[in-house]
Amino acid sequence: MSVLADSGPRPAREGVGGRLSDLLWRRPGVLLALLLVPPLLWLGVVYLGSLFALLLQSFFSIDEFSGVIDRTPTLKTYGELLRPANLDIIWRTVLMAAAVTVASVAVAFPIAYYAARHARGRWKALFYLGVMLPLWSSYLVKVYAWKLILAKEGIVGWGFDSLGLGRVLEAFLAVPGIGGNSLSVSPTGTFIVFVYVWLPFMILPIQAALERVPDSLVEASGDLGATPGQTFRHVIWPLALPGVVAGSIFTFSLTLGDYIIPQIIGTSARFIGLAVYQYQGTAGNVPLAAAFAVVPIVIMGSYLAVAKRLGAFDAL
Amino acid sequence: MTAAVSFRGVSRHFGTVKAVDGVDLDIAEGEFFAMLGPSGSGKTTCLRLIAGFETPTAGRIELFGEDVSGRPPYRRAVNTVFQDYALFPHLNVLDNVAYGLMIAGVPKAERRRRAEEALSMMALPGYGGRKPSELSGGQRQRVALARALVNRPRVLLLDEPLGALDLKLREQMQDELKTLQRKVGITFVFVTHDQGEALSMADRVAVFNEGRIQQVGSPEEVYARPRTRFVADFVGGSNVLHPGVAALFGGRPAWASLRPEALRLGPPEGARITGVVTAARYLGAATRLVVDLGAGAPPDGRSDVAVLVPGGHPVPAPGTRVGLAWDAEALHPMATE
Amino acid sequence: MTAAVSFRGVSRHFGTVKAVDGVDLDIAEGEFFAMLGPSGSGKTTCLRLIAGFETPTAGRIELFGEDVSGRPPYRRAVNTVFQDYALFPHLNVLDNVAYGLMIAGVPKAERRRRAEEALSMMALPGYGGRKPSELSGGQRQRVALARALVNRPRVLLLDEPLGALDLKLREQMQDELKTLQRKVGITFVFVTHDQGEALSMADRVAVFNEGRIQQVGSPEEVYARPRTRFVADFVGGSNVLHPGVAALFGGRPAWASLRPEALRLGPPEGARITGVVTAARYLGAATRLVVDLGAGAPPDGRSDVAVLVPGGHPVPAPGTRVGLAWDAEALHPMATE
Amino acid sequence: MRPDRAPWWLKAMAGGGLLFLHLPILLIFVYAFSSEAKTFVWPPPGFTLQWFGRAWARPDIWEALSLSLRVALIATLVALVLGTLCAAAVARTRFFGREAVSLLVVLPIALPGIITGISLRSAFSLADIPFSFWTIVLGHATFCIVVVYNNAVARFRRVSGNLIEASMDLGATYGQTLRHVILPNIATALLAGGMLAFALSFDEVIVTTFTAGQQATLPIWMLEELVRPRERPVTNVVAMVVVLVTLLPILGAYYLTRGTETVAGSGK
Amino acid sequence: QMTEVGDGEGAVSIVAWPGYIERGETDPAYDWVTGFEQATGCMVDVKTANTSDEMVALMNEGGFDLVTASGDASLRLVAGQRVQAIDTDLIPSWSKVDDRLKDAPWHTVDGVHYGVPYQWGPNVLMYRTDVFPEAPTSWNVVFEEQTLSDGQSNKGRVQAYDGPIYIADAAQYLMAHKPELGITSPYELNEDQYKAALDLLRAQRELVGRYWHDAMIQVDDVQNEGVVASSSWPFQVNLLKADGAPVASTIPEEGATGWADTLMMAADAEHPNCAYRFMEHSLSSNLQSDLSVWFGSVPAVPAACSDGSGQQTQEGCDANGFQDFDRIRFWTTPTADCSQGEGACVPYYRWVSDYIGVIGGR
Ligand SMILES: Nc1ncnc2c1ncn2[C@@H]1O[C@H](COP(=O)(O)OP(=O)(O)OP(=O)(O)O)[C@@H](O)[C@H]1O
Ligand SMILES: Nc1ncnc2c1ncn2[C@@H]1O[C@H](COP(=O)(O)OP(=O)(O)OP(=O)(O)O)[C@@H](O)[C@H]1O
Ligand SMILES: NCCCCNCCCN
Ligand SMILES: [Mg+2]
Ligand SMILES: [Mg+2]
Repeated sequence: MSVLADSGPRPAREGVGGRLSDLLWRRPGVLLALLLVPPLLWLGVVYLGSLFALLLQSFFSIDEFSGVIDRTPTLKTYGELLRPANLDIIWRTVLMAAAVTVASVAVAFPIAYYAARHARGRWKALFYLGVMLPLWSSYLVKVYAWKLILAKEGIVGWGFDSLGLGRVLEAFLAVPGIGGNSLSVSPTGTFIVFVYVWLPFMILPIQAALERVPDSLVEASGDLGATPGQTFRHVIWPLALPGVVAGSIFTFSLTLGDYIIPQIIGTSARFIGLAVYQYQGTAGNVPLAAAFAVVPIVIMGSYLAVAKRLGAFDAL
Repeated sequence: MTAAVSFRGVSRHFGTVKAVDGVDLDIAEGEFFAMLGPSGSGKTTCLRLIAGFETPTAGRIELFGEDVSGRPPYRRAVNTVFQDYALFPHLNVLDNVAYGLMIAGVPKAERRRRAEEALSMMALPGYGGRKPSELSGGQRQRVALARALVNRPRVLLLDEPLGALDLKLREQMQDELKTLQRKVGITFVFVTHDQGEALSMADRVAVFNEGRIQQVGSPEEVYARPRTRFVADFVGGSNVLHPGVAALFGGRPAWASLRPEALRLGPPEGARITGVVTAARYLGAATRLVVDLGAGAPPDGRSDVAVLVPGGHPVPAPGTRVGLAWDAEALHPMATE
Repeated sequence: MTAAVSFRGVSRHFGTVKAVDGVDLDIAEGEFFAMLGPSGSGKTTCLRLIAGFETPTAGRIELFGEDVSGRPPYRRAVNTVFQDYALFPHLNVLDNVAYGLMIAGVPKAERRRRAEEALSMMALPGYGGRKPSELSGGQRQRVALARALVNRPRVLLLDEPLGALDLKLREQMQDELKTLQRKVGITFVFVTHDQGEALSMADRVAVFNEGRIQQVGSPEEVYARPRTRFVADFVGGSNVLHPGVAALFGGRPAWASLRPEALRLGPPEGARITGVVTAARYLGAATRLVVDLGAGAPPDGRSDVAVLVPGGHPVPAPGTRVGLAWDAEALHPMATE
Repeated sequence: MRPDRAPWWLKAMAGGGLLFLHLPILLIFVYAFSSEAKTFVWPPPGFTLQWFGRAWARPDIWEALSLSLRVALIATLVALVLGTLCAAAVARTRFFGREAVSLLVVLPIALPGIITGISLRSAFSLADIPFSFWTIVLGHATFCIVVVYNNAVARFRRVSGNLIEASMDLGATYGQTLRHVILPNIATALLAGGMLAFALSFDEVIVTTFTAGQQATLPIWMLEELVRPRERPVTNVVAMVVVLVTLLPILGAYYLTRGTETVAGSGK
Repeated sequence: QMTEVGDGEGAVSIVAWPGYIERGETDPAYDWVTGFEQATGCMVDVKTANTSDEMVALMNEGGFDLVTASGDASLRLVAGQRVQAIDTDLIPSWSKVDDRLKDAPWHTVDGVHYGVPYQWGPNVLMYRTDVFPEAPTSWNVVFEEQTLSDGQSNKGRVQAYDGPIYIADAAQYLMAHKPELGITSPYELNEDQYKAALDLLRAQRELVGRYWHDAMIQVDDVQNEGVVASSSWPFQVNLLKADGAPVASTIPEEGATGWADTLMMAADAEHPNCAYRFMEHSLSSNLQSDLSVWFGSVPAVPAACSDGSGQQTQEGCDANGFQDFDRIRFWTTPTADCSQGEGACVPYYRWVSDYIGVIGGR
């Protein structure tokens, strides 16, 4: 066989490339360093450094009259954070984030379930893009659309009125705590928009988790005598849980930090994001804003730790 | 006695694909029944029809004499061991095994006891606390078995349960399964595409091809007296002789099978048939030679036969001309197709 | 003649895991050499040490007499066929095969010619334009071979190249590989955990266990004269007899191996050893019986032996008492361990 | 066999959910053609195309658009480089702290954007860095790294280590392997990741608010207009165009990675 | 401090209330920037701020040359050394400034001027004329629940300003309705007075659907959210009227809080020459006149009402409150030391967090 007849020696690979390559082969650590140093400089130094700088600022205080920041370390700002009005904000935000998360799961699950376990071929693609497109389309546009929908003179009102159900809406809006003059100035309105805007973040991880559940597990459950309902409770839900947790990282985190939605739709009551934004931007009280910012960091930090243990991390 | 499983003209078509096509079949109670066939021949679909994961497009399936049309899987006294075991990854071994009992509402203490009993029977005592991911393939297989058997099904379905195991473990599990079936005495329906597995384990074997059953019979029948070329070819090992070659060997001019171990080597002088050794494959216990019969063979048939030389006998080197001897009754003529 | 590959006290430890542990080995030029062993025994690591993907933590590796320490893979006259073939998915078959030539700076026209020649040799002419994803497993395997061989390596390393293929294709590729190696005449180092494959293909076999070599020898040596119980067990089939049992069979009181096909059944009357058949496994060409020797066996050894009954001979039913006969020289005493 | 077995109520909930996701966006499209400029009267009293012309003639829109495009482009390039390097390190090697690195990459999106924004802002102010085009880019690149990283890591896992070893086995140095094997194999994943990063940057408002000085990206412009409208239907027109423009890279990324085990865009 | 105004630096950046710096984009008839830019080559860059706090924050952050600070921000800026003293001699039109404003305490500290007066005006009560056929005479329409002429309650249909300074509006209301509290200035409240004001605001929270933070959003809310009455600026009233909305404004009998704004120059202004030029421009051009029409405010230069430099007329000035200077309680920053004694009053920082609490329902 002519091609294989003689075994020639390899051509020597000289030059800078060859020598660099030899070095990397002999010292894999150098290769790793080359790969890691730039991103670590960026994320580890710039980003983490900034987070640290923020943390530092929360130990500064502000001169209440002139608004000038006093850079001597103090816990005064944290004392301020614990004032009832601010605790209200934290509590209100966490409650909203939790409610939004629960509602997102409820709305997302059927969509994710159908897309993962029933849709095939074209329908699957349709569902996938059907979730992706709203996920990626402009956040502001979506919020804005809801302003139009929820306004007193907007579509929801129009819809209820033209169906002759105006009274129902009014009765709902009269409920204290969740109602208001119109949906757009009620906590319910804020809640609906949050759910809407973060919904795709919940659908996709649940769908991914459900897709990893082999059909055979569902069949095995039926084979062992479980009705479809029992199969859902004992097999599908537990296996979808990591996806749910991954999704809730987003819904929770995004709700904790958002300041645009409560500003445009809601009762003017502050949420953490809005408080951070206003203390920092409007009031120039950077130390208090920083202290407020520590709240979501702590909440999300613990959340991530739990999520990691539940194996939800790969689903991010 | 009513059959445990009986198919009457059962078909399952998927669009134009005839996965199962007019199958008639009776599996007796207590039988170890194997379904053997190449990939895509409809074995799994048959099993899924019995379990209730599929509904026939035509025909009728009975379990113990009762028509089970329209009965969902969770209302059939049948359990399945899945090819990938389908163990619930979020439950530990004990909860996996107890799953069916939990669903059936058996009280916690009792189902624990029974699940542990099933695990001991499978030689897995003390493994209850592990997660399936912490088990080896063979252990998983045994958990899947325990999970199915603890429900005391009347029929156990097994879809290539040994396919994922490596050779050693596979042989060991074959023995265990066989022993187990004797012990529990219920009907096992076993799907495989490995003819060795089917032959060594089953009481009866059904050979599938393209959604139809080609032959049903004992392993010896299927191996030694294949009804069709397909069966002879697939069950394997055998030389399938072209009618012309069969005639050379003294048979009727029809397709025939002749087992390699039935051929004996001798000196070429005076032999009825001679040939040249073209390849040798050392198998340890024996060596399998390929002997080319040369000019004597008809143009459209294979002109070589395999000969098995038992270990300890001398093995001629490739290129050697040898003579062949055999007993007339070893030649088995079969239905043409 | 200098060895193609030679290991002198080579170890590769990963933390506390001794993947390869003090291995000495010489592989001659032109040899078809198999590395056989259970999962995790260090076969792949050995291969990767030869190729240069790993560096030894101790010892010295030579290729054709030259120390290759510190020489990266791209400076070794060695090529590898990976278990999953590792074909470049973005290149078509021709460019895959020509890759090494392109890297070596061979002009376009020539590398095209040589790649096509290599493809023809692998019975894949005209497949050059396809993407690897458009090929079957066997075809991919041949492309991977062509891609390695076109570089005229002096040693070809193959890591379980047939592991991913199904049984039929696997046997066919075994024959092809064997033929190919004869044709090109270069050294093949072949990793497998399938003892049948090692026995039927290799000139010499090294049996690995826990990072060490247990025995190196021809397939016949390894099969018929295992040096250790591990080898006897792993290479398989053989009865490994406890020293007490070996004595019963007339040997020295040392661990011994006795091949099942060397045992012959007879009537229990007058037999030197009798036993009861406890299990039978129909293999088609033969039936493998398990015979329990009963009381005669020592308490700490297995008291049963396997006996292979060739096809055509009568097979006693389980429960039957049988006598055993054998030739004295079939009993092979071995190193204790 | 499954699709026909979904119960009607599941189909209804899934379909209803999809509609719920899309109707509000379509609504904006309708309003872009509304002849009523001041209020949100529904249904719109008339239809007109005039707002497209008005939008076209507004220089502030063009400025914002151009800034957004430039920021997204540079941020994407930075994210491509850093995300790929990080993915290569995490996917191809095992090292102490590997987990920490993957956590670090995820952090900028797992923490609320306002945290990223405000901490960068305070870092800028501590370091006396004036706001500029580059401060916006810096903020965007930080949270864009993760989408590139996610795509690249998934692909690196698929491009088995074997391919790299095979290349070196066939005589290629690291450099040659990078050029002939690694880059061609991760190219589509990088392209997809880059498109997603682009879309993410193009849409970002919260981080931008904190890292931009006086310059307005398109989302900032929109926020301003939503709150303080000059010609509301012009905002609707821009909103519609922005949605359509962002969708292109998303569709692109989807088609580039379709059929692989991790389809791009599933994590924003 | 500068001694003469040199060549412009080509740019000037200004923090301003919305509607204060117009270049004809919203309405081509209102443009007092383009001409300035052409004449001086100083390109004007505007950052709007919705509250005084926001203004202070922006100035603290730096990067701006000028700010249109209200009285509740100006002294904070001076105290924080964010703005610099100006030399009125370098501003030829200084002489034209309203005498009532020339030495006003919100920009004059120890006789030193920190800026030139810009505009002033009242925080009016805006109402929908279809719901109030007669102008309301009291702020009680936004403070106390009542049935309006259309038979429905005012609940959910009124707004209040989303800035802590609004506490002064409540205090002013109490001045008239709870004289026993003894409030003398709505910006100087002792603990009891302060608490009464907060209680009033808490009751108001029940009536207010959403607080108004941004002038434009308030315009929107009147058009789309059914708001019928609110404290407001003449600016919104004018915009709504221009759109044909049935609204009008009034100063109820309790009086009105108001603002008097000063154009102040940042301590570290990058473009001081352009800044001086703009200060001069603000007093000498059509700005005072047109702005007072546009925003509904009163010029700092009385002549602008009648000299034809812009579109304002004396009647217009009078309608905007030219004669009401003494009735308006201008925004000033509440401090602890007040006319009731040192440390007797509740300082501003408590106004800030308590008002957030009130809005949050506490
Ligand atoms: N749900 C389905 N939809 C469409 N075709 C199907 C479906 N299930 C099975 N088939 C087709 O029916 C035929 C028989 O499939 P089946 O799984 O029963 O074969 P099998 O004998 O079990 O093969 P294997 O050994 O590969 O498991 C195949 O051609 C398969 O493609
Ligand atoms: N990079 C590595 N890091 C740590 N341990 C390793 C590494 N590579 C191999 N090992 C360990 O070394 C031992 C030998 O591995 P090796 O892959 O050589 O076995 P093998 O004989 O090829 O097995 P198999 O048949 O499963 O492929 C195993 O225990 C394995 O876990
Ligand atoms: N996938 C992580 C979430 C990224 C947040 N982007 C949302 C945009 C809102 N400004
Ligand atoms: Mg199957
Ligand atoms: Mg290996």
